[in-house]
Amino acid sequence: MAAEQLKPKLSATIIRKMGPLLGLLLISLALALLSDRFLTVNNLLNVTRQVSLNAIISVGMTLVILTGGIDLSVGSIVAMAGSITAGLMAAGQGMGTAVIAGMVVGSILGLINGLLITKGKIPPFIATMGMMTVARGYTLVYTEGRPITGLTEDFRWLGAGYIMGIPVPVVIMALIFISAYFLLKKNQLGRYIYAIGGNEEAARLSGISTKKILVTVYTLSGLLAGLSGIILTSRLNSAQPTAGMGFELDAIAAVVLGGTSLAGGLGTIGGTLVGAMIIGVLDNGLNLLNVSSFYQQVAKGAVILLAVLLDRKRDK
Amino acid sequence: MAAEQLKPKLSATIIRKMGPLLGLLLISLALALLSDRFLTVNNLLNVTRQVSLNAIISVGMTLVILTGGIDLSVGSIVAMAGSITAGLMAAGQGMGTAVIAGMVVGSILGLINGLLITKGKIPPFIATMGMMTVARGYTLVYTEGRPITGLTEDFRWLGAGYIMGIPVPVVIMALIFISAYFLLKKNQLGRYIYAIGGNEEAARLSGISTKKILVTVYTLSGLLAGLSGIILTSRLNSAQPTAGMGFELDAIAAVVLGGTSLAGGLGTIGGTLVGAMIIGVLDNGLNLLNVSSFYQQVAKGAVILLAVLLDRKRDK
Amino acid sequence: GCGGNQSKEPAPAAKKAVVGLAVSTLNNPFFVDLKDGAKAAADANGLELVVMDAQNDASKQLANIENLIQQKVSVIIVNPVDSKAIVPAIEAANKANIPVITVDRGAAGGTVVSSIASDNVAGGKMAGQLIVDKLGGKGKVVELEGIPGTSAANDRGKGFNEAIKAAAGITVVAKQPADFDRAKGMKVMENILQANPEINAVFAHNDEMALGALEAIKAAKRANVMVVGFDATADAVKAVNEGGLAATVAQKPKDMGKISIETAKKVIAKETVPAAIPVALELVVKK
Amino acid sequence: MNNHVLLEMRGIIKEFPGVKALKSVNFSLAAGEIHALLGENGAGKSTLMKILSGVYQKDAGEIVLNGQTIEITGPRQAQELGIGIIHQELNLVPELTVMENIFLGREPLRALGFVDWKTMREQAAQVLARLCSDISPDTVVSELSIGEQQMVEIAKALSYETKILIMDEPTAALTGRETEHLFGIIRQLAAGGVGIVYISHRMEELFALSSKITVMRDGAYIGTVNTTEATFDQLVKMMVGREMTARFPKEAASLGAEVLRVEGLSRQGVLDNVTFSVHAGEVVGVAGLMGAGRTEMARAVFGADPVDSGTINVAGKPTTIKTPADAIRAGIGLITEDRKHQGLILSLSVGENISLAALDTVSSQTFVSSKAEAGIVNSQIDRLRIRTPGAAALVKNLSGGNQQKVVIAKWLSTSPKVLIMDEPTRGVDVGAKAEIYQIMNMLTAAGVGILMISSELPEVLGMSDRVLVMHQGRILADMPVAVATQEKIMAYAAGGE
Ligand SMILES: Nc1ncnc2c1ncn2[C@@H]1O[C@H](COP(=O)(O)OP(=O)(O)OP(=O)(O)O)[C@@H](O)[C@H]1O
Ligand SMILES: Nc1ncnc2c1ncn2[C@@H]1O[C@H](COP(=O)(O)OP(=O)(O)OP(=O)(O)O)[C@@H](O)[C@H]1O
Ligand SMILES: O[C@@H]1[C@H](O)[C@H](O)CO[C@H]1O
Ligand SMILES: [Mg+2]
Ligand SMILES: [Mg+2]
Repeated sequence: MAAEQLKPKLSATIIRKMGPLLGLLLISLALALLSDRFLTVNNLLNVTRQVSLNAIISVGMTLVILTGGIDLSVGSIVAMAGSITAGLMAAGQGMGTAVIAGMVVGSILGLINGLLITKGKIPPFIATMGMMTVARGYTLVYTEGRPITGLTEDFRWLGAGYIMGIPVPVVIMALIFISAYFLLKKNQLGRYIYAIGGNEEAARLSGISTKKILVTVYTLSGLLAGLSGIILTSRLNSAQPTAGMGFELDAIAAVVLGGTSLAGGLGTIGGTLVGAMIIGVLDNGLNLLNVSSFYQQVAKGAVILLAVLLDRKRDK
Repeated sequence: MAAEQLKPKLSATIIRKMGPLLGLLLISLALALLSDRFLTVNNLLNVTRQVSLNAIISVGMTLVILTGGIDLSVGSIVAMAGSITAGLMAAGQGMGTAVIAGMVVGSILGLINGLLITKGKIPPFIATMGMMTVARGYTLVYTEGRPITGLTEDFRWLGAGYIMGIPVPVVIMALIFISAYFLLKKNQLGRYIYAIGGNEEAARLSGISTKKILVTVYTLSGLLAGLSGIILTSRLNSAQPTAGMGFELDAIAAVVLGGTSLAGGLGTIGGTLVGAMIIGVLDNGLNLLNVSSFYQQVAKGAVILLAVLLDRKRDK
Repeated sequence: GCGGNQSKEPAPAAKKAVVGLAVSTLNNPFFVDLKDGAKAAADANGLELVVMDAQNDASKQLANIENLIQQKVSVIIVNPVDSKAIVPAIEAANKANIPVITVDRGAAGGTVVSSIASDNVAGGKMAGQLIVDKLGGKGKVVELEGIPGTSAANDRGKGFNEAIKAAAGITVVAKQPADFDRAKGMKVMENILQANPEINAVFAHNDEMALGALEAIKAAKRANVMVVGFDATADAVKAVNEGGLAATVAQKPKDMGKISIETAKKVIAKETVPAAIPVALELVVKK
Repeated sequence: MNNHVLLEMRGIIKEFPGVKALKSVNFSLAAGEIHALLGENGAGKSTLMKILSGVYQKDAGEIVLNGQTIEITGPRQAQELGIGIIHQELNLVPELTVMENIFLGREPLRALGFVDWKTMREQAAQVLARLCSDISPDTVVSELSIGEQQMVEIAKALSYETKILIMDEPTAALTGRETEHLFGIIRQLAAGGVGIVYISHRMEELFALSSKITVMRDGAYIGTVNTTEATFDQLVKMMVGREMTARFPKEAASLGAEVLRVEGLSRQGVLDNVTFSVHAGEVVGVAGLMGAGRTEMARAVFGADPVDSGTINVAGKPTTIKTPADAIRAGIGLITEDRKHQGLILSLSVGENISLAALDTVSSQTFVSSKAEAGIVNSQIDRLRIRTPGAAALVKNLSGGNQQKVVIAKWLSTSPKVLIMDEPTRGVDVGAKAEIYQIMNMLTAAGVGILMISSELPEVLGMSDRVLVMHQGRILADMPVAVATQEKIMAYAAGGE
């Protein structure tokens, strides 16, 4: 009887996990039929490179959401890390120092988020919303509202270079996803992240230092947002004070489209990749089809709602 | 013994409820010392009128957050309701019809949010995020991206008129707060809102039709956002397709600054008024003090964080 | 009762006169230049300048101006988020007897003592005409639009399309918004390049998007695509001189800021000022 | 014998805002001893043990472990000192598997923090086998019944070496068979020198298992007795401070007309053709093993879960019940087995919880009349003798037994014709239990029909007029209490005849 019961459950789980992927395939199929440009190697590489920025942020967002939290500050961290990296290079520092500084800045902002949440007991939504405003304001102060240019030549490689025919940002994204996969699937820290999202009190009573883990997770989210900001700066060959506005919504959408529960405790990193691809493919496709700008927003919102709706319905 | 135990708890509750008010008074005191313009009858009326738009939205947001949900679509509903009201007047309809239509539009969008959440089982964050995008897109389609003017003369009264020396938006805001106070304190619906936010399953098992109540709450939130959009349209004497962007964050901040828990079940409408005033006074004060706009963002974010931080610390 | 007291205070003769500047946004180098021009001129002319940033939100701008009125500034210079939505704010200033000057974008009503502006429709037309001429009246062009619904996007688009329509051989193959943003400009252009194997020219509603598009074109290694921007920011002028951008329409925001302060000074001194001060638009091409 | 003193707690004081939970409590535990902790709801038993296991910090007092004075600062440190605890409330992560829960915080690891799944699975299977449980280590916990989840909690505590094992009402969600297994293991551990603290409101368990009993009342230490020398009445007197009359004060009420008739109720895989009836003034007890489907049946009748087929008659009228609101309108009430998650709104006050299901009766137009509401709330608080500082006190600050009474009060406010009680005395002290039984008498005397699901056979036999026994979603037996015995019920519950 046990085996009998196990089977339908297993296959239900598989379908649940395959849902987002199915959605991605359906959308891609539709786009391939509507535009002969969509299904070219070139365009697929193009989409993946575009997606990589959001996807990298979404990895951090996945960790945060798995703990039952949220990070609204990622967009502002993108801007601040990018600006500081660019500022250092413009001031004559080498690429290495500048890139590391940018990642450190991202990590520190994430760390502050984590401390506000754990030590300050501020709900994540509010803590990171405050950080969003403060970091954006500080970036504007730092850049005086102007883009920063004058970056070193080698720095361009990060956003525009290739490694064996694959765009560098895509390679970076792949490495991050693989690490996150192992972290969540195989590692103790991964267990604790799921445990905190599932039942923080139980995790605490099991002797897990939940605060330390939450701080680590928000720091990682900040670090990855910072990295994404650095790559964006390289892609644009300049740092923009307004970079990253609204990125938090795209990242959250990617995570949720990927099947992760906003309540925490449930979800996979693979789903997030699929979720990010859905958003990227949608943006790309609507551009390729030259859909009027106003209708683009309607379409994007509607498709996201529809995808989540079907996913939830099937679950019932 | 019973009476003995009641006392310390009661006074603790009072301090808890007074916390935000204390914060408001402290900020006001500081501003009064720094600027002689702040504490004038004129300026206080001015601040209150500025606050009224966000405050009206925040009433709906309070109801939503009390149930444990969130409404990110209010800013887009502001724009869509305002545009349709203006569009009807520009097409020759009278103010009455146009205003009612705008409120109906807001309510319908809220209703759809409620149905997506209850029937579609989409988490509120995602459902209202999708609505945010769709409604914004539709508003751009409807207005063709241009502001709508040519409103009737009497319509201006709504945003610019006075009733016995008090600005009309302030009077409307006051009426809404009083109604909401009675709703939450004295009405069955109010009790059910708190119950759902506290424990939705237990509420359902107590015979409460949780879905109906959630739909009502999101509809009310849409209605109030629509009303706020209509008043904004009157204030600007034109409907802006980009109106209301980011309003959701100010409304959420007002609710949380007012002491309402994002987890639901705990909070008061009076707190929300205080929260909205804190934000308004801060905006106004930083303007009066001529703080540079970049630093304003830093300061605003920092003050909000600090206020919530102190509030939570004191709670411990 | 304190409001009455203050108005009875003796006029501070020694105190500098205060001028309010309500800018639509400072997230954009164009307006930062405008503000800097105004600041320098205010310092030079012995005026105190109070700057307010509406962050592209018409309702925030109304609140900003209400707060300037509360401060009883001598003149309000406003760079409207939207020409129509600004009218009630200007009327409120009129009621408070504070003179209003508009800069960069106009106002659709209220009493304005002077408006200092470049004509965005004309600027769009200039850019369109340049593209028509350079392409010899034949070719495929792309239009990158600003934030949907803003007057700058609407007007520049209008002027550009008027110029393009006059040339029968030119077709607009793609017209997509990139929100005045460099990153979006790049992303949207990448996608458009995928969809269109042949593109001869791009007009972007501002330089930020133009520079983003330029990066996309370079990365795609597509030759012979001319890109025209708008604003003549420092980055853009540099790109024009290095041969990246074909041209940009210069709005001279620093001059706008300076002229608006000088006009304000005249207004304070009760001198008469012209109702409209056009700021010359200039096509910046490689020297 | 190795019965040296392991632990001494002296003069422990703990205060919560507004409540003195512990007023200088002493407790000592020897190796190999099974030491029961007894006291009314809210006496401070859990608080004392939470201090020992590092969940709370004491305000004053001394803890001596193996002759050394120590400070316990957190759950991790308590674990390292060899102190294990099974908490009263389930503390599992629903989304994780059984084995992940068992080893949470102590995962067997390989290099770089990578989890050794194989070892984890093997060790989890071993502990579960020791408990004679057939739960698979790979099952996700949210798919288990409460009883099964309780087994996982026990497995978790057994999975590592402890010198002191605290069990705070470990059997509250278990039935006879699992309890027997557990007792075997506890005796085995004690024989191996582990000191065991055992908390339970089931008095017969204490007599069967413990060697010493320490009694607490109102946060104070009352005394310690050897179990063999103690009597039931003596313990109760120490606990409640007064004599108690009967354990099961069942008063036979005169049976009236049928108030509830359920016919052919089925739901794929859960309920199979369930048919029974309850008369006015009757208590129908429902027995069965863990997972027999009793809770599912109650929820189905109440409209909380959908059914595939079946009809329900209330007071002789066919009634369609699709939602709990339908059930309440028809005159049915349901006291759920899980009061924390399904019964109470912890963020609301005692009064607001009591009136929640009956607001219609105290409102005009949807406006709640505070006076009418206070009327029913206060009368319920008096009638059920709920120990609370007042109607405005937050329900989360009451003791378990009093919380249970609040749930009962909520349903009494709706004046039901039929009251379904799912494990109504789970986690409730003897005194409060007797009070709940009195309430049941009061209800039946007033003509209410009661369907009482219970895993405590003495309670089923002591309070029912008729007994149903369920097995795998079916009712296997329906007999008058006069012919029912423990053995007979157990036989049916196991699926036999
Ligand atoms: N976190 C807390 N905050 C406030 N009061 C508390 C808290 N925990 C326990 N109490 C109070 O302390 C007292 C002792 O509670 P405790 O849980 O220790 O009782 P118990 O003996 O375990 O009761 P039960 O048999 O019902 O489990 C009660 O009055 C309870 O309301
Ligand atoms: N959330 C759930 N998910 C999956 N299966 C469940 C769930 N809850 C209960 N079950 C299963 O449904 C069946 C009936 O469980 P139910 O809780 O009704 O039993 P019960 O007789 O009331 O036992 P208990 O004494 O544990 O209350 C069992 O096989 C149980 O494992
Ligand atoms: O004129 C300005 C600039 O071109 C800016 O880039 C966008 O907004 C317009 O109003
Ligand atoms: Mg206890
Ligand atoms: Mg049960």
